[in-house]
Amino acid sequence: MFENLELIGTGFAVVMTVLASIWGTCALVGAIFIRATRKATEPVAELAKVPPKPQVASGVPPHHMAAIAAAVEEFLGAGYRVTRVAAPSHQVSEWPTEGRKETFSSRRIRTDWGPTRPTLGGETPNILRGQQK
Amino acid sequence: MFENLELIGTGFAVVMTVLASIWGTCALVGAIFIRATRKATEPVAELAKVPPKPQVASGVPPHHMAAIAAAVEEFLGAGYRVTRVAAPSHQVSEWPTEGRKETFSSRRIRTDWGPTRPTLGGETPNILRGQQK
Amino acid sequence: MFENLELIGTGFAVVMTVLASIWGTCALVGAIFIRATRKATEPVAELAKVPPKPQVASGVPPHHMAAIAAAVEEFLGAGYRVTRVAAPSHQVSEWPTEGRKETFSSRRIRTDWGPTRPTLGGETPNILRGQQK
Amino acid sequence: MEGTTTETSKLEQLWNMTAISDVTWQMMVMWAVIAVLFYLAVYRKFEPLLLIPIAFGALLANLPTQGLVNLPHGDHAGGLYYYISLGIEYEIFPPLIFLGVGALTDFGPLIANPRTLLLGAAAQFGVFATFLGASAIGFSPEQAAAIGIIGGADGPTSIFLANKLAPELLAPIAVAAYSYMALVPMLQPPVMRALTTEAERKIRMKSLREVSRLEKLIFSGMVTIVVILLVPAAAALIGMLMLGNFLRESLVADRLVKAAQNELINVVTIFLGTSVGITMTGEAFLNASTLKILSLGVVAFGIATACGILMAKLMNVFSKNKINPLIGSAGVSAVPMAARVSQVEGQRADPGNFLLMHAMGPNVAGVIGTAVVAGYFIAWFGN
Amino acid sequence: MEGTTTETSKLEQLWNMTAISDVTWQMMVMWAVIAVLFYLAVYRKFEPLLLIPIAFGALLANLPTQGLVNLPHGDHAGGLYYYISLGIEYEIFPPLIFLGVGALTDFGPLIANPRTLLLGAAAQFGVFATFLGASAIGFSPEQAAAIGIIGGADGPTSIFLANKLAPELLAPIAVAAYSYMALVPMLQPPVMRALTTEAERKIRMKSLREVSRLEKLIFSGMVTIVVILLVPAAAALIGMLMLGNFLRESLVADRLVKAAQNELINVVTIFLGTSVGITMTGEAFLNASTLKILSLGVVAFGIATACGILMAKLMNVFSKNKINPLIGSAGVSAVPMAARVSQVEGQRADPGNFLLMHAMGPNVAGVIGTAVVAGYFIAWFGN
Amino acid sequence: MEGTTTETSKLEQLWNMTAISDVTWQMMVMWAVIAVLFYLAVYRKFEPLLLIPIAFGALLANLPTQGLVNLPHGDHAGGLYYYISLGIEYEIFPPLIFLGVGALTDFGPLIANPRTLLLGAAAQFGVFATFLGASAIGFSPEQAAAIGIIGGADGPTSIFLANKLAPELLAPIAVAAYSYMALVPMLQPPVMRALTTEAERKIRMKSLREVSRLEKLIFSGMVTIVVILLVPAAAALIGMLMLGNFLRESLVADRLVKAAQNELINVVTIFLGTSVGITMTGEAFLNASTLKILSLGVVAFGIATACGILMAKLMNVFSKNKINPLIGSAGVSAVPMAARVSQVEGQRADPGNFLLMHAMGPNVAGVIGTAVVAGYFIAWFGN
Ligand code: NA
Ligand code: NA
Ligand code: NA
Repeated sequence: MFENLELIGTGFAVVMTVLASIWGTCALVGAIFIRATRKATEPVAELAKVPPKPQVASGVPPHHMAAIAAAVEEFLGAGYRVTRVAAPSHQVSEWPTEGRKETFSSRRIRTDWGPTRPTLGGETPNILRGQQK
Repeated sequence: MFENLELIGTGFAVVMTVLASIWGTCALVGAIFIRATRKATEPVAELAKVPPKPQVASGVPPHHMAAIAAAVEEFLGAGYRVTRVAAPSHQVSEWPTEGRKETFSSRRIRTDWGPTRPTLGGETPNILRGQQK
Repeated sequence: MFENLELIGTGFAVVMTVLASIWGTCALVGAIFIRATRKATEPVAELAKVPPKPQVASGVPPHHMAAIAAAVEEFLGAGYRVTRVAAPSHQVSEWPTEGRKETFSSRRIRTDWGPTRPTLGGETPNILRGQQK
Repeated sequence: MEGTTTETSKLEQLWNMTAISDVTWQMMVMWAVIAVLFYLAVYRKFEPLLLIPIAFGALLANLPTQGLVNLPHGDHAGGLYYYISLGIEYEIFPPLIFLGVGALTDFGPLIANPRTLLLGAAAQFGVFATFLGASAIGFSPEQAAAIGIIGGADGPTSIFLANKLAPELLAPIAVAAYSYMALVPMLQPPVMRALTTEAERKIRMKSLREVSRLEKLIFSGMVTIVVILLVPAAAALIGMLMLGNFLRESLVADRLVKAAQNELINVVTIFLGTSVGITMTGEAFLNASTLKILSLGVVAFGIATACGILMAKLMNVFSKNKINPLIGSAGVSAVPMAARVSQVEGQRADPGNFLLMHAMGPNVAGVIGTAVVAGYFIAWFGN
Repeated sequence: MEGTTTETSKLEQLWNMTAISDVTWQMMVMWAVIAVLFYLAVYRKFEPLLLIPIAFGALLANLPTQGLVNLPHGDHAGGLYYYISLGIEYEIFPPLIFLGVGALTDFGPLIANPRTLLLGAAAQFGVFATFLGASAIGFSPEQAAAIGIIGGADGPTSIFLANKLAPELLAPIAVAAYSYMALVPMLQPPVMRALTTEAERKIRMKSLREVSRLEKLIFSGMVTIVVILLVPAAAALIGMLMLGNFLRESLVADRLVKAAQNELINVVTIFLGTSVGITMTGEAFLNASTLKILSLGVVAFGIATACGILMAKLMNVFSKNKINPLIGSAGVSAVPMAARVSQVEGQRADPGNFLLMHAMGPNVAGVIGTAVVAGYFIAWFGN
Repeated sequence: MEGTTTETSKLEQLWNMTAISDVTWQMMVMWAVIAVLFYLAVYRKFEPLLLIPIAFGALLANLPTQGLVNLPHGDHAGGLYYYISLGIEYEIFPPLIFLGVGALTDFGPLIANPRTLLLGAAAQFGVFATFLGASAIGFSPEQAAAIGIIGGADGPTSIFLANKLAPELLAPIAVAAYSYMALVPMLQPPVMRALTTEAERKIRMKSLREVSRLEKLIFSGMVTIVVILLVPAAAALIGMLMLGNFLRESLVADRLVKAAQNELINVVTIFLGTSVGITMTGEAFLNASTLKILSLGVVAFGIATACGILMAKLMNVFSKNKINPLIGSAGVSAVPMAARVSQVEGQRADPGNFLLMHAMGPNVAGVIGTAVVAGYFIAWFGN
């Protein structure tokens, strides 16, 4: 029983120590980042008195959102609401195979519908190129 | 040879026995279900004399289907037919990681297009939040 | 050192030999294919004097492309360009499981939106068929 | 290798490095066989997902490779396929394929019309008849059993049983099983037409009732229990099949169902196919046994088809709700090809007749039936 | 097996082939238990992704199977689950699950408000209290530790530790861990309401600052270093968790993140679940220990919840920025269910209060905390 | 551990539990190295899919972990990476990566203009020159071979060969290979400009003919046969590469192609990268050898680039259809980066010149060439 209490005492101390250490380090790192952010934004704050030029909003502009929502309502009726308009999160990496895929995926075709990518010249390509045996 | 005939005789008997057992059990279970379904639908049948209130149809309503088909035809020409309008079959489970995904997928962003989900307040969020540096 | 030079000499010779062998075989096979293609196209060349009947263009017709691009511009503004219109590359194989999937995927449903595939008769099916316990 | 070797010995060594001298006539014959398999798989679409890996594995097996199939010795690692083939030797791949098959299969039509289980059972007679024939022409009982199972038209089950009872015949049995499964649309119709009358082919069956989620879940569990109680040696195949199916029908484990249907089954198929192919060396394949196995395979399919149809006709004698005997042939499994053949033949007799869903019942029953037969053989031969 | 056996012995052999005589009453009781688990998983959606495989594995364990779990002997291969279960025995599956969990977890809320790490630490007291209780009622220290970790509400960690310290209790511990994780929305609210005042439940917390990519990457590396330096035995779990998270937050390894989040975690989950279930034989499960473990599990959850809340109240004594004590309960992990419970309880007191993101901090801290405790136990018991 | 231990010894034990005292200066130096690798991978996007796992593995290797890399002993399981690393030790991971690479590669441009195979062959001279240099500065022949292959710019091949010939140098070789592959856009252009005239850089090549499915399939099979006959030790790499490519070009095995391109390659990449990284302990990495290897790696890339270009110029002497020598540099592989460099340099001289598809020929030829060299080394050293 004493053995067990010792195990518990040290154990709980260990957990608190570890997580408190992470807290400490995290707070330290965070402080540095917060200060860096503040420095970066302060000059901006001064400039803010000058009316800022209208920025190109990152993200889907609100009026597009409205347009999309209206179109959806038109189609599916009033009961449906647009809850999310999202861009795919895909980020192409520089990995060789990823590049290969990007470069060559045009070779895998579905022969009865359309080209898998447009050609540089803009004309509709012969999608059966090289596939008709 | 006798040995082989014995193997075949018992073997075929085993297969028939096993599948007949499944048949039997299956028929038994099925009978219970059929009776339960019948009981459940009978009162409904009596009520059916009263004209039922128009139900919200589950599924894509036929006139939407028609609209979608017309739009497709407009775009792609008369040769194309809409053969399937489907909802994704995804069902979110309560599994922790699934929940994590749902909650946090907004963090993985593609910084040059749009927000991965709208904010609660409705304004277009700054999608570069926390990613610039 | 002599040992190493020998290794290098033979090694580079091996590489050149192997890839040159592939070159040779490849050129040989290629020549056969090129000749076969030429034979196949020559009669066509003669017939080409007769004005060919307008073909159904494989791929997305250019005016559809234009329509799609216009629609996208309407929606998202002039800054967006359509860079790719592609058909999925999926090709259904005859493998049993692939067939099973095709045949039975209708059973996996999302019960609150719509049918996963239309019925043969054309009416909106009861998508809860068999799922309401 | 330090300096003392002479120029001559080095050149010899260089020549020995190449393996042209190791090419045998058997290898070259096999290259032709492999070319035929590639043609069938790619241009005739004979089960390409398995025949291409098998044929490519066979190509590797019939080249004088190094470091691809050798056993490990001392500190040296074994070849790549020494390790990958353990998935067959340890009987891991076929049950994993069955996990995916279960996740892809809907047993609804079978549950709605459980009588059709008997059709799936009857088709297994083809397995036993072929077993008899194989024994008669000199195969050992174990080999004959592995050959007979070709008539069950279930690739993973055939590979599973062949590995257990007659690993030396693994390659020809797998090739026969997958080739004939692909040939079902050609092999079955003559038998079907010979054994049925025009009137029988026109029988319309009443439409199937709906089956609820709970009933499907009970079915999964019940089949697991019944089959394992009666034929415990079928546990690995039936257990995995029904695990996949239970996950599927639960409707609450979509992530796992998709993993079983796609990731798992696709990766395992590549490994399974190439592992089978790599056993297909000239010495193992180019002999009378292979020809005999290929012949017996056709016989097996034919008898299985006939027995399914005859059982349907027999059941019609005792039953009010008549069964269209054309769905009996679907009992051989080869899911879903055999069911499609029933549909096509049915519409040939009566264009308004839709037999597909009715044929799916015996079709999936055949999968269970063949797994039962495999378990029975394993138990019988005391493995 | 050549001809000399008599008809009688063959029939006997046939009967012996079936396994009906091998069914024990424990098996039949277990079938009922399994039916309950299936019901909870499918219809009550208690962590179905794990409970369905566990329950199906248990079904296989409680049938007289052949060739499914047997050891290899001589030339004969082992059963399918002899091989798959090696993933648990060799402690491979839980870290792989953690790789996926790391790829799915956003530590942003924790980094923005690192104080909440203490809430995740406090909740681990439930583990130690349960350890004490389990020791008191007769479990060995190793067993008690494995039981206590149920209070950490982390399935993979529980399985990892149980396999190491008390493999004989693996099944009941896993079942208790996943069941109670699913029961968090029922178990926690009474404790939460009992320990907080209306005013405390209405505390609004100031919104979290944004955390940059670099800060998240530093966090991943820093946690790896700190935890492994202080508790090296937690290396496998924390290392994989943070590898997955680093890949995720790097934003340049999308292919790998998706593989960790989907392919890997889904396939491993099927194998992990069934491997756990297959240890759930009647003899191992139907005894007093299981009932005790299930009871201790509830206690563990209750104490962990209480300690998280009390720590939040304690921190409020010393701090200006008050913490809503309702987020303390999220320190038990059970991500993200416990955080949702905090949100729901918070809105019950003040409908305009959004605690979810604040509760995610202690929630993910609890995952780290439980892994630390597991490492501590492993080190203590000298494994 | 029962009661008799004193308080002091317990505290000592507690301290011993932590591993702060086990931190060595080498570890701390390695942390800085790892931070640089992370920076390069995440912010400079140097092959992040492999460098992040490698660097994270190195972090784990340079922390005093327990239960992560230890060998199994007695009943105790080995560490997680003891098992995962078997995939490298048994030479399983690199061929599986090559399976995926084959499924992602289109050999069409090479088949349309097979002369460019010679460019891919010429670039391998960089491997041999570096071998000579490495021998000269004191590496053993086996080590020199493993170092030389860095010049082949194929990560999986480098890891495959290093594991076989010089496992003690695995980590620096892998790091050098992937780092320099990422540096191709910086390393190659100066060499390219120095060795070509303005007129040469402006050469326009005639457009490539179309290549049919059948021709591509024949190419896959033919390369397999030719390479294995001449260099049987390259069987595992070339066999898997061409299996993947055959599946791809068959157009009838889409499921399998996708599995090879995604599921398989992604999961294996995580395991391969971390397994390589975990060999990167301070003792193994912080020594003169590593610096020498990194230097030799640059030399290898430079010579390979130069040889490719010079071979193109040599071929122009004998040929009517002139080759733009800028595509010669693509022979080092580093697919498709080196081909893009050719394209960019070509457009710098003549904005209307499109060299990309022409450069893909030598680019993929370089992959085959390096695998051949690896096989040659393995055969030479009698492994
Ligand atoms: Na069958
Ligand atoms: Na926890
Ligand atoms: Na190369």
